[in-house]
Amino acid sequence: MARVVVDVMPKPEILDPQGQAVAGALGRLGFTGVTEVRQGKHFELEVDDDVDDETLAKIAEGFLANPVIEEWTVRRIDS
Amino acid sequence: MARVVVDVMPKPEILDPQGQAVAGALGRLGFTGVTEVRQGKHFELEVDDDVDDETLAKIAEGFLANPVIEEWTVRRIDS
Amino acid sequence: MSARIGVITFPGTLDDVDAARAVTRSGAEAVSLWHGDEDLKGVDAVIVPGGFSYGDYLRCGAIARFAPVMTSVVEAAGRGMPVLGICNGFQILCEAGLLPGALVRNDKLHFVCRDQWLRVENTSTSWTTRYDEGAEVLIPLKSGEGGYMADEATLDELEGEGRVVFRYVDGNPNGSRRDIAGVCSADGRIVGLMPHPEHAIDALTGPSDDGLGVFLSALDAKSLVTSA
Amino acid sequence: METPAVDTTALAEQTPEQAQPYVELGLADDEYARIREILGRRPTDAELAMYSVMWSEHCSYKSSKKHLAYFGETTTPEMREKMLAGIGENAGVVDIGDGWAVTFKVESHNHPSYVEPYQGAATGVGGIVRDILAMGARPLAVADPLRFGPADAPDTRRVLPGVVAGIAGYGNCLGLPNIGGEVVFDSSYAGNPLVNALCVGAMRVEDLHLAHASGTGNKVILFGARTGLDGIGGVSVLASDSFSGDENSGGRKKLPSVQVGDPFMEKVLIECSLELFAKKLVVGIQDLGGAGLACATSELAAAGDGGMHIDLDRVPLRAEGMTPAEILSSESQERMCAVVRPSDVDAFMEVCRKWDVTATVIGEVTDGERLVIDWHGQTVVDVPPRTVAHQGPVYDRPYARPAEQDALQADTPDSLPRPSTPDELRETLLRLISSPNLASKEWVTQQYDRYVRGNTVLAQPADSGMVRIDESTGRGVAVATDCNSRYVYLDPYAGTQLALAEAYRNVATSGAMPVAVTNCLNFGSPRDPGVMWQFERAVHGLADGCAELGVPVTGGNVSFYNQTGDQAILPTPVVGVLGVIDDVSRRIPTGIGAEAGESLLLLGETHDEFGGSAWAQVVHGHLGGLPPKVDLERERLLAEILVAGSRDGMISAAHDVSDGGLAQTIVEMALIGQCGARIVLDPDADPFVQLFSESAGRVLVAVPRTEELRFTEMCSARGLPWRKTGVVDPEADAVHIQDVAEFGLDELREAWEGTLPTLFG
Ligand SMILES: Nc1ncnc2c1ncn2[C@@H]1O[C@H](COP(=O)(O)OP(=O)(O)O)[C@@H](O)[C@H]1O
Ligand SMILES: [Mg+2]
Repeated sequence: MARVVVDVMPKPEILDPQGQAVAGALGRLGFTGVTEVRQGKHFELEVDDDVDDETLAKIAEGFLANPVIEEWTVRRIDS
Repeated sequence: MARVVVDVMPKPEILDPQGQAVAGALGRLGFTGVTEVRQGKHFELEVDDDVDDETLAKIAEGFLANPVIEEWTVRRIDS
Repeated sequence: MSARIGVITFPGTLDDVDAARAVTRSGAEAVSLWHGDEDLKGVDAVIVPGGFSYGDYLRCGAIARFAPVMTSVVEAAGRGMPVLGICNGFQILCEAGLLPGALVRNDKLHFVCRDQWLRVENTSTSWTTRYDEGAEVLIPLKSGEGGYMADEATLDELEGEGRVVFRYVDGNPNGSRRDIAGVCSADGRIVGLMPHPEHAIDALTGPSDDGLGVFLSALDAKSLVTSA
Repeated sequence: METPAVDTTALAEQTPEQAQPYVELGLADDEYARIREILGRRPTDAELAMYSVMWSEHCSYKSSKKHLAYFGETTTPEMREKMLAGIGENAGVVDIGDGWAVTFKVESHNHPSYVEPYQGAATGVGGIVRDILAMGARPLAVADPLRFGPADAPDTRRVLPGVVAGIAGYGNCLGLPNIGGEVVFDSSYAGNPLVNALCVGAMRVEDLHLAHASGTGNKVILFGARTGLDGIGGVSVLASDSFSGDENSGGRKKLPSVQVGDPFMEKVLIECSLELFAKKLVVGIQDLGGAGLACATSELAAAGDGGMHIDLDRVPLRAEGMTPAEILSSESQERMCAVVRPSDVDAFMEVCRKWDVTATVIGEVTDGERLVIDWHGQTVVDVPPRTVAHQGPVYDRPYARPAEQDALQADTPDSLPRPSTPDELRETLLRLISSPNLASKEWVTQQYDRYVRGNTVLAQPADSGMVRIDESTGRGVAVATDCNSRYVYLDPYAGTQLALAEAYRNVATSGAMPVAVTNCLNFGSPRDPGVMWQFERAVHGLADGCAELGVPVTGGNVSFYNQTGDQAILPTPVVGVLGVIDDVSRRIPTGIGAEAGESLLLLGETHDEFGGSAWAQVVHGHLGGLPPKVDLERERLLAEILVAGSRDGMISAAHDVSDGGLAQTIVEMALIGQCGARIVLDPDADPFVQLFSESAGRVLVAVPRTEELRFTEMCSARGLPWRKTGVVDPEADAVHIQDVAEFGLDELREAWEGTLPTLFG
């Protein structure tokens, strides 16, 4: 069993209204010093040990992320 | 300038319909071996160097996460 | 024989009854198609209706695009069958790669339900021939992730080829690039739009009957092919 | 961590003296004693969990039952004629003719929505929709009466957007049009918002399903979501060791009593259930809401003619190590429980597979009289089901008119300074229409899908929401909910009748004939005799009012303990009225300007009545005196005239006069219709009173010129006072009030529509 983390973020050139809303709200709440916020998704997968990196890449690119608007990273976490 | 990553996840005992839907779909797509998926949020913040850990903890707990149903982690990434 | 138009139901589809009603009202026969069947029952055109297929979990349309029925839709579309995606259906067609771009969260972050003015920019697609060039129509918009996004090159290409089919007028409700409300495939046979023409077929239950033209147009489109 | 030893009935017999945490579970000493008496032994943990949750105020109505009985006493056989199911069922059902039956009900989800606004409100919608589904009906539409603290309070900015997003997120995804509701701000709701949700559904009369578990040998099937540790809250003390010893020995820590909804699962569950009904595969059905399986099994068994045996090991779980008590009291959402003939089980499972819904046979109906629940081969529950479901304690709580009530009523608004010059009147009007309670609620309602399913004929902004039920005939229903809690506070009896009158009038104003009433009675603590008095008066006011109008109360809901510290909310008995219209195409809209020439006629009489008014609140922060007079005979006549006017095509628009008075009514009719008007007030009466008084029993109607004589003759002949109050003026982009002021539509729009977006973004 392994734990795999996939983070999916809006591409830099894509507008991120959620991140902007968070940044704006932080300013209004008096938290200064946060200059930018971007918001994406975080997936934690429990996978059998025989699931290889190529399969994980396919899952991330072909399903968890939409390459038109998003970029992603895949990390294995030992457990 | 530092980059800070905050990951927010539904608490283990809280229903995660999104994660369940993703897990179900992976099975139908023929990806075997993924036994569980949980889905949360991933925030990337650009913060000034003088923003201390305590402030970051407050931002995460009080704003990015909803402590009633979510748990979170805060990581600084050097850059 | 009247045209037979398929209306797909996924788990979580909501506006299938409405789309079928609009098809019937336009004089065609509505044929219901189930997400789990590859069989398109010999229809002349297909509508992928609105709703929250699979709860819109992960991304709108991301899970539905893998349904067995979509394999057949993609294949039939390749042979020229007219396909219309409304709202969630538009999102599914984008996810499936039948239309360019993607739909993202509304810029104000709220779900928006309102009567929206649109301009019909292209009246030669399979779904818009009954409209006058430049016609302005009033049609409900109801979506939380209706912001149309594509990179600049794609947007320029769509504009250049006249593939922006509907454009928001009187205010952009969701942050869509270039006020785009709907686009089509290069051959004009596949159209996707966020607003709901099927909710504007009767002034009793909608703001106008301006949406009927979409369904009437399909009668003229007479399929190049009929699904097997 | 070792699995905690399970408390069985056998163990309970042997260890009668074992201390039990019944106080932590909310049971009083005498209630616990009664449980022991019923069982002839101490209860097991699982039984204790079941009794405590089923005997809670929320499930047992222990403080209200005595008073609610008055609804039954005042319902005449004539009123009962059209009722197919009434108080005591999941939701009341009314025969609306042509073979159609309609069911509707409101429920509260107040406390959860304060703790976690999004999920609290979302699961509130989910719960009421399952109630309607459990009657065998297809849910058709929802509405959401809401109350919040002051609009500009920081906490309101947390709660309101979350609640609205939750209702939108869940309701939109379910595909149910939202056709109405309320948004009211008052400081008394600051720490205790009210989130009430209404659902209306329809079915063919012969398809009515009641929650009965009859037929020995029939199977009990649980279907829908898996059962997890959701909403267990208090019951987790049974698994924690804080009660029986060592903190570190592995018991469960107290869980957040928050449930997360899965609207997609609910949508699928609805379609799956409707297919099961259509195929006649269901003998009895019950939704799982508050108290989960404890409630569903005991209620199903209690309503049937036998007993029930459940094998708890078969319940599909989402969390590990759940105890029987936890499984029974889990409030995991999106679950239903059906009783099915053995020969139909395969077909039942087939339908569930089609919809990808998990379904499991968890037990069967037995010929005994007991509800027996086993776990790992041992019996953990063995009870007479009626004692759990229906024989909870009944309290006769003391009630007394508060001493301050006299002073409150004596503090009339008569001496408050009133505007008199045209400038002052002009300023007052703009100030009122932009105040949060009177301002446009579009910021909220545009987050709700009102179009889905294509049968919505009227939705916000409208006096009532209306949906078509039968496309071939055009038959439809209208629903309105109302409550001015300021009036109720000043006089709970009259105030509740005013709520009834307003909802009734709102339904009639859209052209439908009112036929049935539901309610959601939101009050403070029943331990406070003053609150109990408000409650008792409200119930009597509503019941007497319904008897006078001839419309039955078919169901409702009570929510007590709505208070912040010692401060109770304003008493808020939300009244929902259902109306029937035989052809929705003759609905009456709110906006003017649809016809070429229209006269504006004010029906009813205006008196100098400002107790509890919006003007007193907004301008003077005043609450005192008496509410407007209520005249139900007049309301009934008004409704008959409106319905007749709609039937004969004599009315092109109508809007009732309530909060904010005539001025508010005119402004809304003009803005919604995007059309100007010229208003002529009575020169012999005070313009302030005419514009802002909140006298009940009034509606402003727009009548085509060609119908004016016929319509006014009908009113005069039937004794309904009317006064020509102006004309619609499509040429003018303004509302002109003669001798007072002129208001541009743009100016009015900015004042009316700007407030909520400014406050909530
Ligand atoms: N205020 C009320 N007026 C009339 N009937 C009520 C009222 N409150 C509750 N009831 C009735 O009592 C019964 C039990 O209510 P409730 O516990 O809310 O139902 P459920 O078990 O479906 O949640 C229902 O039939 C309901 O209609
Ligand atoms: Mg119920």
